[in-house]
Amino acid sequence: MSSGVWSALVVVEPRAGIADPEGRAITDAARHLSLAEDATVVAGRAFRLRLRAATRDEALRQVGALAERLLANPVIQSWRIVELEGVSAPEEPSR
Amino acid sequence: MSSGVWSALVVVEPRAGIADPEGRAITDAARHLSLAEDATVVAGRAFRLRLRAATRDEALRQVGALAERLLANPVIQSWRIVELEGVSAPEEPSR
Amino acid sequence: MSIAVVVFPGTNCEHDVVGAYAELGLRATLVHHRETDLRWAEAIVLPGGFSYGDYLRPGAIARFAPVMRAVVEAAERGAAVLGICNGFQVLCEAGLLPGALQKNAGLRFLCESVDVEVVSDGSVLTQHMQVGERFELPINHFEGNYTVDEATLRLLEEQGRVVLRYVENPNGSMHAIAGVCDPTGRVVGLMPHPERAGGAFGLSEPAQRLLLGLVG
Amino acid sequence: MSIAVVVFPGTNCEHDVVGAYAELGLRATLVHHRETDLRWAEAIVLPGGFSYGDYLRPGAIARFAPVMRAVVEAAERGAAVLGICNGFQVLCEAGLLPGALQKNAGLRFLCESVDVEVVSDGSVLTQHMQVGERFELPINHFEGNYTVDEATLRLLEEQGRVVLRYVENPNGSMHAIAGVCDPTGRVVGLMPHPERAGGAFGLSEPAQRLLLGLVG
Repeated sequence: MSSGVWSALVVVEPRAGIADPEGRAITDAARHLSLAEDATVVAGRAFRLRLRAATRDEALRQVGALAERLLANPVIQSWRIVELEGVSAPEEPSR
Repeated sequence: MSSGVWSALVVVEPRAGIADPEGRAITDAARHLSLAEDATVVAGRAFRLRLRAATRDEALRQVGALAERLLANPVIQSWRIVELEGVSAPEEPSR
Repeated sequence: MSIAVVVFPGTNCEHDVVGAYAELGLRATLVHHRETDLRWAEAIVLPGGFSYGDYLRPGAIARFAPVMRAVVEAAERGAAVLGICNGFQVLCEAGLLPGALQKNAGLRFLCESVDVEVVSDGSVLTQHMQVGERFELPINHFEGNYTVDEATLRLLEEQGRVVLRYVENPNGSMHAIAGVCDPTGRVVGLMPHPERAGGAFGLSEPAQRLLLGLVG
Repeated sequence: MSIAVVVFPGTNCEHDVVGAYAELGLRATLVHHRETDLRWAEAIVLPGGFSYGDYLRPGAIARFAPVMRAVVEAAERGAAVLGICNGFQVLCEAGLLPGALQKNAGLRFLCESVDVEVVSDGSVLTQHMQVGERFELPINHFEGNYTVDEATLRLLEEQGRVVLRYVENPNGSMHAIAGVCDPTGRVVGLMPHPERAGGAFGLSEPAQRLLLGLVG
């Protein structure tokens, strides 16, 4: 099956209502810095995925499955796909 | 000064050439799952910022300063602004 | 009685568990995370530590280790399963127990002795305990803040599946929960470390009863 | 000799440092992270722990604590400054030392004793040591993998600013670096814990010389 290479950016954030002590600590530090007016920070994770898939839909399905089962814990976190793009060079040898 | 509220998403990733043991561990786990074809994962951080700024340029400047001085360690990490949007309701009372 | 103690890369409390059972006259066997057969085990302990360096989330990667399929099978046939600290996190990530262990409220890695109270004697772990009984157990964690959706929390309380509660909440856990069990009472997760309770003169008496509960 | 030991929220080795200096007949004073005046201090220690719960990156938030401005001023006027473990991470984040401490290569939180070798006697810490001397020090960290750009690495080696090296690299640090200093040799970062070296009979002799180096 001919399939292209896709690059996706998945962002995982604490669900609304779930405490975010790390974000609060970063917010406090940001205020000490006086670099931004009243900035608040929510701390999450970002994952850059590269994978093979025949179509954009198939790539979306694979990224979604990984996000749901591995990258995020749905009890406390939500996830979304921020970027998904086809990467050229489907013929490149696998490393 | 009248200023609007801005929401930004900053992604911090390990610099090219810097070891990413967490990404490698997640990549291994993803392969065990057989959910994605040959997926590789790079692990980074995502930060959702809300701040006040009069203009888009000023918001960009504030977000960039926070990213450079606090959110990322330039020795081992790079950062970029993935999203920046004006949030409505500049009149909302600050919490 | 055959007791298996599962060792993931980064697990570091396995010898404490083996030692504690040895003190109780029982032999526990270390089992590698690549092991796929646990049919011989009547009780399984997932000990504390930093499995897989706590990458991603504590327990998130360990739950995909080959041995976890055997742990799930063992739980299905009624073996007793106890996850301690990082092992509790693994059981939650694996879906054998509900909820998640978040970072502690406040800024501290907690390493101290705390008072806990027995809430239910309906689990294998607490079957020899009295409801309301209080005693000390050590805690040693950064992610021990038990979090679950409101509906499940209500269910846990109604079904008597909250096993132990902190007397003074050290980490922000909902309802000060220190341990929960599955609907059968045979799969238990516990944030404190009974295998480390006591001192130079051996395991404390309540910790002995807890650990003996697992084996009947 | 006035020694200040800085305590951030989450610092947990401050009493080991105070105790170690007490054993050497010296009094060290705990200083709160909100303190702004360190003009009285001739030597300052940033001890290990999990400052601010290691949120963001270890040391990343601690460096914005009010006391850090006083530490920078003290370094500028020539006070001796030693960061141990998490304190080393803080000094790097604050820009007083080059580089960064990444997660250990491999999957483990490291908690063991390792052999180190003195590479330079040009720092306050190692001024009483012999170059090439080897001895044991305990390590206890998850982020101890010293990383720096190639140009700076070359500079550190050429200027004799690598103070200690691991004999066997436990964590993936570039050039097996266990400790570095600034160009003056008066600001030193060290991943191992000299204040915990030794046993029931007290600090080991090399650890004593290291800690005494800081005070002249």
